[in-house]
Amino acid sequence: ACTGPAPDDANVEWELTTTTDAPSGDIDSYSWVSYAEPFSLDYAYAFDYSDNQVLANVCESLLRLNPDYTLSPGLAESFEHPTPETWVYTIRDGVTFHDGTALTAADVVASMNRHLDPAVGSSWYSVYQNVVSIEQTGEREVTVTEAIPDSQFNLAMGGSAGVVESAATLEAAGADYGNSTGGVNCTGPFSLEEWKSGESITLARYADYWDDSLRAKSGEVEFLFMNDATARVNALKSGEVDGGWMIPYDAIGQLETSGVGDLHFGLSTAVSSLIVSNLDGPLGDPRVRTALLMALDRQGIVDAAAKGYGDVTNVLTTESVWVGASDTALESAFGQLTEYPYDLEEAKRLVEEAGAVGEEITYATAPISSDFGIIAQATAAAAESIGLKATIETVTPNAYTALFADPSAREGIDLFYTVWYLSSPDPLEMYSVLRTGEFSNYGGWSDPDFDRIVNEAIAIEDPAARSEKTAEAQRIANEQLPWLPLFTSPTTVFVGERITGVAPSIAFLYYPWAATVGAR
Amino acid sequence: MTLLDIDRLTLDLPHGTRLLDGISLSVAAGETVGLVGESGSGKSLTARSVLGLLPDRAATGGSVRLQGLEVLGAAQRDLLELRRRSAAMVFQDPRAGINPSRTIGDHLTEAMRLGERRPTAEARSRAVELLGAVRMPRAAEHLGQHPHELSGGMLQRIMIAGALMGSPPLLICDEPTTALDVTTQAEIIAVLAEQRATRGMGMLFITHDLNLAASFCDRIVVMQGGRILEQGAANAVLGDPRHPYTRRLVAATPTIELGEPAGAGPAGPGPAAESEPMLVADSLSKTYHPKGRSPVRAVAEASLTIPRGGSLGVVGESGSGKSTLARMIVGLEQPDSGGIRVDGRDRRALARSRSDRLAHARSVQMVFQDPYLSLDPRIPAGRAIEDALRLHRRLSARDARDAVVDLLDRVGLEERHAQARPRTLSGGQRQRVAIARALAVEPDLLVLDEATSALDVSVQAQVLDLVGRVRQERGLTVLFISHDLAVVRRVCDETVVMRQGEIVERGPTARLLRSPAHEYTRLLLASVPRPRPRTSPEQIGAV
Amino acid sequence: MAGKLGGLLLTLFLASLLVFFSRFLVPGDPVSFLLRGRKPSAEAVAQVTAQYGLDLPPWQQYLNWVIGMLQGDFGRSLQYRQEVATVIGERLPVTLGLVVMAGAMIAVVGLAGGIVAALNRGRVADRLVLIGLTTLGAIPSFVGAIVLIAVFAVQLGWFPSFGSGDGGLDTVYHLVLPSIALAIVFVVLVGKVTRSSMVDQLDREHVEVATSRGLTRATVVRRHVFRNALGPILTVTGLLVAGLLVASSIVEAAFGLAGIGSLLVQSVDRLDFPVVQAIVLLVVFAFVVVNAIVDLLEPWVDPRSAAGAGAR
Amino acid sequence: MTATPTLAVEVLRAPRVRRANTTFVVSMAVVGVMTLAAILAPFVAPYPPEQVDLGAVHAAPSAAHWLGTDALGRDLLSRLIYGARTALLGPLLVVVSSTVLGILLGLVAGWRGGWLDAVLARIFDVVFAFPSLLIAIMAVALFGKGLVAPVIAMSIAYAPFVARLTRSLVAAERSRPYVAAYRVQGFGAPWIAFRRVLPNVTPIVGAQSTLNFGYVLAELAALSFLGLGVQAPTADWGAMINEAQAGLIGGYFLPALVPALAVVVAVVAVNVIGEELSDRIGGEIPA
Ligand SMILES: Nc1ncnc2c1ncn2[C@@H]1O[C@H](COP(=O)(O)OP(=O)(O)OP(=O)(O)O)[C@@H](O)[C@H]1O
Ligand SMILES: Nc1ncnc2c1ncn2[C@@H]1O[C@H](COP(=O)(O)OP(=O)(O)OP(=O)(O)O)[C@@H](O)[C@H]1O
Ligand SMILES: [Mg+2]
Ligand SMILES: [Mg+2]
Ligand code: NI
Repeated sequence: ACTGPAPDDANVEWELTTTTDAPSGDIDSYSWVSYAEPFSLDYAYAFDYSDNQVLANVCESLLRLNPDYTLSPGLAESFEHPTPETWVYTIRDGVTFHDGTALTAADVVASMNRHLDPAVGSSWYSVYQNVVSIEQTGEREVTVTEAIPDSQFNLAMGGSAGVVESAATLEAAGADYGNSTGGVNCTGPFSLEEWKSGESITLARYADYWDDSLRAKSGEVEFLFMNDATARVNALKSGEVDGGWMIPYDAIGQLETSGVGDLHFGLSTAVSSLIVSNLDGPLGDPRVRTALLMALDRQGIVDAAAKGYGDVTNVLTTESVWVGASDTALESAFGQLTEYPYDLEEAKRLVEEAGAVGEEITYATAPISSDFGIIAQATAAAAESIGLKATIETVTPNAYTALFADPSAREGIDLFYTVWYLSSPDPLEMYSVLRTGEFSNYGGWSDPDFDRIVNEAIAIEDPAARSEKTAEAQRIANEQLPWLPLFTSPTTVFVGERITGVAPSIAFLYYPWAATVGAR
Repeated sequence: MTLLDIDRLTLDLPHGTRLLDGISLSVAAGETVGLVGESGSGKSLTARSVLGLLPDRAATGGSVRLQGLEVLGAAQRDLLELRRRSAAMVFQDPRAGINPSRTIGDHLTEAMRLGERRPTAEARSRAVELLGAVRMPRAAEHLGQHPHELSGGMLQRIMIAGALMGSPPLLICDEPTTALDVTTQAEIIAVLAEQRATRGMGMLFITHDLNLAASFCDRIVVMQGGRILEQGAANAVLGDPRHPYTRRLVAATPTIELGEPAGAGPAGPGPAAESEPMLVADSLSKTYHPKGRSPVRAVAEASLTIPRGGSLGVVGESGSGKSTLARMIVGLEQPDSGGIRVDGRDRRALARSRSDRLAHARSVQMVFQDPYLSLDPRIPAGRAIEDALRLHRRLSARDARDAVVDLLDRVGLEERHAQARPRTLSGGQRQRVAIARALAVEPDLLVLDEATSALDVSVQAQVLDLVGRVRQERGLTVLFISHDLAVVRRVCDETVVMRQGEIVERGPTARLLRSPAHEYTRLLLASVPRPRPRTSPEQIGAV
Repeated sequence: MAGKLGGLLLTLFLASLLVFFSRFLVPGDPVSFLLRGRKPSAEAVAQVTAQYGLDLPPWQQYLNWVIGMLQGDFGRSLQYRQEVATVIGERLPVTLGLVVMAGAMIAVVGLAGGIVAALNRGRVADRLVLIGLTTLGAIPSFVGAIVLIAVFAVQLGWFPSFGSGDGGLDTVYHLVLPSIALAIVFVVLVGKVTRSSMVDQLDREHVEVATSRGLTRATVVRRHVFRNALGPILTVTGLLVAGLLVASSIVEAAFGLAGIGSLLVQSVDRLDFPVVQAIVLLVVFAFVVVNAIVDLLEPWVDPRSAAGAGAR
Repeated sequence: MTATPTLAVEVLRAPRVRRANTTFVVSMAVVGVMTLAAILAPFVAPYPPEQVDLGAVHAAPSAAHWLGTDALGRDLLSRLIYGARTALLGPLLVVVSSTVLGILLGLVAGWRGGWLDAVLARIFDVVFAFPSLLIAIMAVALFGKGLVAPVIAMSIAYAPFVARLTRSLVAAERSRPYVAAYRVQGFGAPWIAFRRVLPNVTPIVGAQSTLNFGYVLAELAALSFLGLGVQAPTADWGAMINEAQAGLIGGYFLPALVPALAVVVAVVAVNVIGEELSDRIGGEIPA
């Protein structure tokens, strides 16, 4: 019979780990599987799991984002904040690019200035939106001047926005920089060895790497790209590849018991939520938003879409990004929230009260992964169950991407799903997005109090003090539901029998995680 | 010793149809046995069984002995040996019988090279030798050619040469000349006769042409429906047929023997010289420009006149332009130059309007060669006639039906045939329907383009009688096209002879046959097989 | 021959028009993909549009495109920010390998099946082969791929489940399962054409003549039946090639192969027009070339066609 | 006697002496049942096809769910039954419209001949160079996903096949004496073409088109599988396989296997029928 294992309606168990066993020694090479090939390794376009998980090992930023989401010095051995508008970075000495040339302040200036160049069209432009100038102000000193105080700029220097590339290489490669022909020339523990288009990227240990603590424990890492989830899991199960991030939920149970390696759960900053993109429709009424969230059997969704590997949440951030927050802030941010329990009766009542019965909402989705489909259909079913009419509009993954970029693409769309992760260790990254008029405030939600609180917070230098303000913002969002939070789920990583040493954390997007992996 | 001895041969299909029923015949060395009978009577099946070429999963009974060896049930190996050494067959259609993708040389030599594993050079020299023997000029050059580059007559010589490669004591010829025209047929028969004489082969010769059988064979076997009706010496069987069927066959076979009165001769009102002729064709020419080949001059400066009620025969070998002439007259083809007048009206202008078209149709109608293809397969006979009727006359449904029945009756069919689809009708019946359909339009002139060539002799006789009768009743003017002089003789007052698009001779039919003026007419006449008492084989058919 | 060549070039030209101008019907803006869902500044949009020549009038874009292609410049991929020629060039070998291997399997299995069926016309073997081929032909490649992986890669572990290997024999080894998945659907076409073409020839009189001359059955089948039946088989093969190239998209996706098929589907989805246009044109070109070859072989298979006589 | 080539239509109406053909009968039954199921879906399906039950996700076959449920707890049997609608309707539309379009074009090309024939032949060649799946993918890019764009695209993609067959049949038919006979009788060309020649070629063309049904069914399913065809949550066999793929990793085979088998069985059945029909009709494609 072809019935498969019994449905996991019992809550599955998992445990977050921060690190895996230390490697017993070096290993010649190992392979790693990813769901997609990077389009480019140009840091200016590295904005996705597929490119960042490779790039993080090759190119380094001014600051380093650690697996616990703290920031520590990177290519800048220190930074100063002499005035609210300026950031001064002291560039580390003795660092060389993979071609052997030395890192200079000029390289830093050239790399950062690319984000401001319209011809480049950097994906990280928003980090630089307040930047007025980036200048070399000393032999090893670079000064960034901003138009207004911005605590977030420096926090972003641990990500791709802070990557430093050799100015000479940028010049030489021109338009081909970062693609499989032009390649990259950075300072990370690995250098780009080979790029077999569509199939694999091989990284090789960079022998002259400056930081001995992160010297690569393997001679080579081969990244293999497999779009097909089944193919990926099959490759892991058969031992054809040694590991991979972001295991499909459907396969977690199998891989845990497969005996060919270990599955680890780690820190995540991502929250799965529904973006309300049209406040002129029925969802403009907070009661209807509340009703919809209450009509969603979120635990059921976690079980169906994430196979139980997740927790229902009522806010849009995870505790992991509240680095440096005060205890009071944490208590206020997570302790006294409005819960939205599954309650159809109450939900129906709210919809009736709002007079929204029979109104229509349109939900956009795309065939990206199975959870997209499941959540789409569960949401539509929930909306129907409280008297709304729901239509699902399926678009291409590309058109789906356009929902996030192009207001005209969102016309007629009320709701869509996102897994929103934060790249810097500060919840403000999330809430600054929801201010009135912000590009990513897709529904045009507006709350003057919220705007004021967030703006105040951004200007605050001290993380603890800032976190208290941010907690206030989080509470407003929790009540107003500009987006409907669904659940958080952990970062997953699978390591095969041959290797160990990876730190399970979503920081794999920016931290040279592959360097710590060695023989088991 | 008899070469071939077939004894009570039966052949049944898997689901029980009996195709051959108790066939017994024998061929002695040096003897030629003719196998005659209507289409479908089992001639080919009998011949093929000699070589063990039986229909898939057919059951056989009786025996077939070739040089004393039993063919039925023989082991594959013995069968191959028999085919290589004891007997060979010449097939009806040489164009279908020679692989179009391979060269002539390949066709001739492959049995020797692959079957008997003889060296290529030896096989080639034998092939060249035999091509010479069947009177192919420049034999060696032909070896590299492909079948499509050669004429039907040449291909049949090649087929014969191929059959002779293994010097078989028995040669089976299955209608070897049916696909060819008269003059070529005569040449092929001559070749066969010569080979028979020089090699002393026994021969089983299949034909449906009694004249040919009579002229070529020592003995004749008459078949019908899978059975043998009678057999005996050629002269005896044809001169004094015993079986009624044979008698009918003999009677129906047209001959060009002189002295005999013309069958259905000119009957209607005699040619009226004073009134304008029904058809005047004035120096018609037509040249085709086929893609990728040189232009073909199908008809060149041909002029014809048929008086009202007259009948004109057009004869000539295949490709001489007869059909093209007919098609121009009925308007299926536009002449390059020249004029056509039917009943005093110019017929050359292209019919543009509906009334033009109908007027055209009423002046000339045509009956086509192939009864199987000239009727729309989906349309019942009555409906076909009715369509034609109602196109030209406003008729109520009832009147139309009556008219159809009347027409059917006139061509000797019954009312029940009105419902029949062409498939369920025999060839002769179909041709009657076609004639009835043509008559429905009440044309001034009827063109019959080889209207009987596709039919069996007995059926052909019926149709010819019908044409004669209609002429008589209606005073119809007829243009009769045929390659068969004997047939023309039965129908036509006057005849023209065509060759390569030109009219080479014209005159009253009787005179033409008696004293042909043009050498081509003489050749045509000489090519017609005539039964005559045999003296020695060499004489027969030699032109 | 010159006329035929002209016709094929005309086909290519018409196809290029179709391919190029169809994209102007597409709703959506390729630039929005280039800027990958991020907040673009107005200048950035303008700059990028100009970089890719998207601001020119359509006919001018077409001219640039055609002239570029004639010089071997296929434009730049929007998604990979790379020369299209490079992007395709890197993926073409895999697809070609796949198509060649699948083609070989189709030829072997299809021909064998067709021949066996034709020679046993009406018997059990014929029915079995026909039903077998029909069933195979009904298995969509995506289903075939899933099953093959599940059975031969995962369960039995005989073949790798992904990737194209390190070249040479290893690549052949890697491409075995994908080629089978790709071949499955097409085998039936070749099989059936072979069968009907052979059956048609078996009934021809020249076959009987050859038999009557004492040639063995095998010789007759080889030299007279099969050889003459090749025409339609070649024609179908010619039509197959383009189909194989496109169908490879499904198989490549399932086996994680980087070929131009999966690239095509992905590029369509991402509005990466330069790549889509180049691949479509490549497919058309392959079709044209293969059919030109089939045309060239025609006189060899059927000498009558050389003379321009109507073949029958 | 010269062998006379028999007309296709004659064979069609020839008495059938063949033995009862079990595969054919079974295929007819299968297609019949599927068609009935599609038409009567609301009455025979035990559940609404889109009814989500997160409490019964991936349920094994049971009395309540004969074939079990999928990743959203939807009843597989019901989805299979409803899925027959798009699965059969799409190919039907394609076959009908491509046949109509192809016959018209083929008739014009075959009847008129000359430059028109040459131009049409060139256009067909261009379309031939685009595999139908490619045209469908392009159409989806142009007009969006769903059933409409692929159906239109495939109708266009398949029409040349029909047209070419029709063209050669009509061209062969046009040179037959019976057509000349109609001309001589004074019938107009359009009447002969539409009233007489067309009915004579349609049976063969129709039988051949039936064979396209299977291909189109499989191709539309492939398109849905690629996520470009019928969209969720509509039950469609291809889309069902697509959705069920994720479950395969977890060992849930039924949700993918059931629609996959349905596709295979439907295609085989339709092909058997098509072949049998064209066999009976003697639909030999002229070279
Ligand atoms: N392979 C076969 N399978 C079934 N029936 C056959 C086969 N070959 C011949 N027949 C049938 O056997 C009968 C005799 O056929 P045959 O070919 O011997 O006739 P024939 O006298 O040679 O006629 P024709 O003058 O037309 O050549 C016909 O009714 C024919 O349909
Ligand atoms: N449509 C055509 N295109 C090219 N050539 C043609 C065409 N029709 C006839 N011909 C050629 O014109 C010549 C005369 O043909 P036609 O059919 O008139 O001869 P025929 O005397 O009727 O021969 P048969 O006795 O074989 O019927 C032949 O060489 C033939 O090949
Ligand atoms: Mg015969
Ligand atoms: Mg003629
Ligand atoms: Ni089972």
